Amino acid sequence: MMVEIAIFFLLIFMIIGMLFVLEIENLLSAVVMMGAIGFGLSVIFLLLGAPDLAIVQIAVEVISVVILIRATIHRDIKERADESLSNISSIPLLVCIFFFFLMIYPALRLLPTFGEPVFLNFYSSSVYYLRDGFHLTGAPNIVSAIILDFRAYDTLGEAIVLFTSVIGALSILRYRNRKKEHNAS
Amino acid sequence: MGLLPAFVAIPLLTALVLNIVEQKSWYTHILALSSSIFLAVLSFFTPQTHGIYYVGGFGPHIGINMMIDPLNRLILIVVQVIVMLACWYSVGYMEHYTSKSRFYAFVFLMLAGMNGIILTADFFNFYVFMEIATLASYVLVSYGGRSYELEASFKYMILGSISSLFMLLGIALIYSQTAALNMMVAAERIDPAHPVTFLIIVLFLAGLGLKSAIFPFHSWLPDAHSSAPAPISAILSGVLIKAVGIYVMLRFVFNFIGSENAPLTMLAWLGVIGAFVGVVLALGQKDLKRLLACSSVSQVGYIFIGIGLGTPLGLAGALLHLISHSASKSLLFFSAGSIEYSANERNITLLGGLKKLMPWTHLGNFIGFSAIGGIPPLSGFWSKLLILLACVSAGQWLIGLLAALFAIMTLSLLPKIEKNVFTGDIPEHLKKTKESPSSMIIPMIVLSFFCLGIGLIYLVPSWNQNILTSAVEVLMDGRWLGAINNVP
Amino acid sequence: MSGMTGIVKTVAEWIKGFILFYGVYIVLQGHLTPGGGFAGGVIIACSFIMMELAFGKQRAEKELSEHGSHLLDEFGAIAILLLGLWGYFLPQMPFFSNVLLEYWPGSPFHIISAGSIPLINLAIGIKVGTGLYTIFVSLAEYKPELQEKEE
Amino acid sequence: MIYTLCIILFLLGLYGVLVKRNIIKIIISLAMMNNAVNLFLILLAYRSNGVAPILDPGMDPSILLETSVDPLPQALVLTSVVIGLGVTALMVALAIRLYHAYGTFDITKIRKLKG
Repeated sequence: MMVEIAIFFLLIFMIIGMLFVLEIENLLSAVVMMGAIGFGLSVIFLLLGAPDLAIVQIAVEVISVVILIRATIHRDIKERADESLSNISSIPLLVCIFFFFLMIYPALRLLPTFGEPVFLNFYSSSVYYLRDGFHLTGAPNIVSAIILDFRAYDTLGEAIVLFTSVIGALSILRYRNRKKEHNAS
Repeated sequence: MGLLPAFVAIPLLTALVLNIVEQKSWYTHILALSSSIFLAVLSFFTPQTHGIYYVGGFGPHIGINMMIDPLNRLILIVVQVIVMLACWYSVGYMEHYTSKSRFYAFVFLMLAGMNGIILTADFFNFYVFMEIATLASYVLVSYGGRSYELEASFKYMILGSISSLFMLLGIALIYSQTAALNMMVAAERIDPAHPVTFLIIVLFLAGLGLKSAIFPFHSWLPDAHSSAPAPISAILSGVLIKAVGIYVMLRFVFNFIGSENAPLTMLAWLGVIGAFVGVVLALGQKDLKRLLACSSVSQVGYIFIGIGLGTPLGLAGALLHLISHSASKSLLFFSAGSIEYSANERNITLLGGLKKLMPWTHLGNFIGFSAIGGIPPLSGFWSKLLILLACVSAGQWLIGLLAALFAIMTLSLLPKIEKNVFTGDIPEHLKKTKESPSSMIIPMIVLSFFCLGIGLIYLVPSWNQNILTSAVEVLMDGRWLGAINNVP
Repeated sequence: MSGMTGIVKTVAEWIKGFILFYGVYIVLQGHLTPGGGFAGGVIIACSFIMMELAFGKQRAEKELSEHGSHLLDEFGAIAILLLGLWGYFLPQMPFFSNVLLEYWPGSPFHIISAGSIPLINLAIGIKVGTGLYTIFVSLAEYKPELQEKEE
Repeated sequence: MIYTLCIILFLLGLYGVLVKRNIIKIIISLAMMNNAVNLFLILLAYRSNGVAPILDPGMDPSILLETSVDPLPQALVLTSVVIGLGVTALMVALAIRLYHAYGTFDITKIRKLKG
């Protein structure tokens, strides 16, 4: 119950932080606030019994904040987020999103109760991993056993996504895109 | 069955190797071409029956599986063949760009992503490979580095990321209901009448609709597909929106939640509106590649009409139109790229008289537009005819009438292009235009033969049985209830 | 950017080794304790990024050049793929099976255990660490004045 | 209740992506959407008074089934976090090029393509 209350307040903090990010003028503050939200998320992960994720989340959040500040904002700190005029067009969207929320709200109430995970009701893969994972792989960290053995194919895909984004960034930022003679012709 | 991982591993290995070879070496082309030809040949040797491959040796309840059946075998072959031709075409076309080996690396990453999507039987695995395919496509759209290309890529990326996140939320909801990620296991456990399932359907249809550019979500497609280099436009329009959007939509609607639980009529009507909006947008365009991209919206609309009917005939028409559109739209983008390559101009009002200067390109363009417009012996005629017949036999005569009307409107693109681009006086700045190199012409000729011959898939009874009917049967079998017990 | 003030440089000089060592520790212990290739890799990347931020590009190039980190990134990706394909080329073994577990299981709760899991972890650690560093360097050191103008 | 707050976070992110004009804010909003989905998965995995799915030396493996939270969503989220980082990095790269091509981060002023 304590965990639930703590998560409730952390989530409220994150939502307020998100509103802050959306409405503040100064971009630097918005990015720093994003880092704070990520930190709150990391604490939630820790409370929910996911220490692996808490480490990854906090490290990833540090990297995203550093990338955003160093690579974009320091180039042009004078530009403020000029958001004054978009209010009129944003109202219909806001209404749409609100109606979407109303539409899905009944479904959200029918989700499994918080604290009673659904995997216990079925013969699911999680039961198998928890019961036999250690014997089959020899790895005491079951999450590691899943991502590196049972679902290692996903991990390959994930590494390739990161690889794509590395060479993607390199090739987007290359200085010559087309050959000279073509431009002249 | 043992072949299936090769369709992911070989493109990935090729991409990784291509990224470290020297930039200007000739073996970049050789490596890319040989690898893509090998994959194309290999795809014909995949088994024709249902089959499942256990990745890591773990069964459906535990690990990730790959699966093959007549439906995804068909899509797999189409993807390999179009990508092979696009690689071939790139040998000549990409001369104007820098960093060719990395270009091929992205093409192969995209191919690996598409193959992973087509072959997987696992929801989360689908998400991961979808991200590979779409991330590579974002980069390729901005490959030329001009400001409008960057802009198109960024807008495509925003919408693509939103749709991916919708689907990830949908996958999370599926997990919350079934505690399973394997599509067959989840299909067995999910309750179609549950309100959460309704939310899943909404999220998936919105996400897949964005990826496949169905009517209300089509706005990104003309920008993105016209900004990419021509072989990439051919891959994006020809196969990517089909592998990521339409194929997954077919699986989700028919095999996962069941066609009786999906808003099929809505899909059909969205298809009708999409067919109309696409062709109207196309008629108003002056940019050749943008015109083709808009016409893709229209043709995707036809595929959705076929899907939305939900009858075997309609699905056969949708699949045939999928193949036919892959061939004809790739051909058209190749010929548009050839014009851009030689004349360095895409605006059709500034072009003219290219018939004499570029006869092969003219031929390819003519066949492509005839095929897409539905002139009888060509591929588009048979697929549209099938869709119209399906409309009539399903009693949806209004949809059929509108589809026929829009088909005639599509046909009017042919004289427009003929008049503006290929006949008339040659403008002064185009006098020195020459025909494109043969590496760009030959893929166009091959695709022209495909456009001529695809109607045979329907006309030859044994091919029809092996290719179309068996694929439609997979869909008409309905939800995957008990499929897991029949796994060999 | 040439770097930051002397205080930052001194502190960065002191703690860079610790951060790097911590990252490597997390990678190697990934199958025993919380952490693993991703977390450790991101921390390794953080240590290099800190050097780059504190000292500027020249000094960071000495630790790990951009080209070198790109090659290591490549190497990590190929290593994961080859570890997956290892089983594929053996008879009776599927794609991505834990081949090493058959031949060399090791003893539980030690670093050498769980077959090929530590190897994949190491490959991912290298891949993620160097990959993120490559992205960061290319983003931070992008010079728009070198960009060729379109026609 | 907690699920609802999580979905509200997702929808706020969606609102930010669709309405905000500054590219940096769009990127942050997309990252927040991803965070919300990740959190949703982990919330699904939680069991009251559950522990992390990690064995200590000397523990009986069978005890995990009684006490541990669901490990599978954690594995999925681990993958999804890194994918989100990759997407963010690629978007930042594009944003830098766009900024130097158009001289602004305002998406409404980045408009060479018609329609």
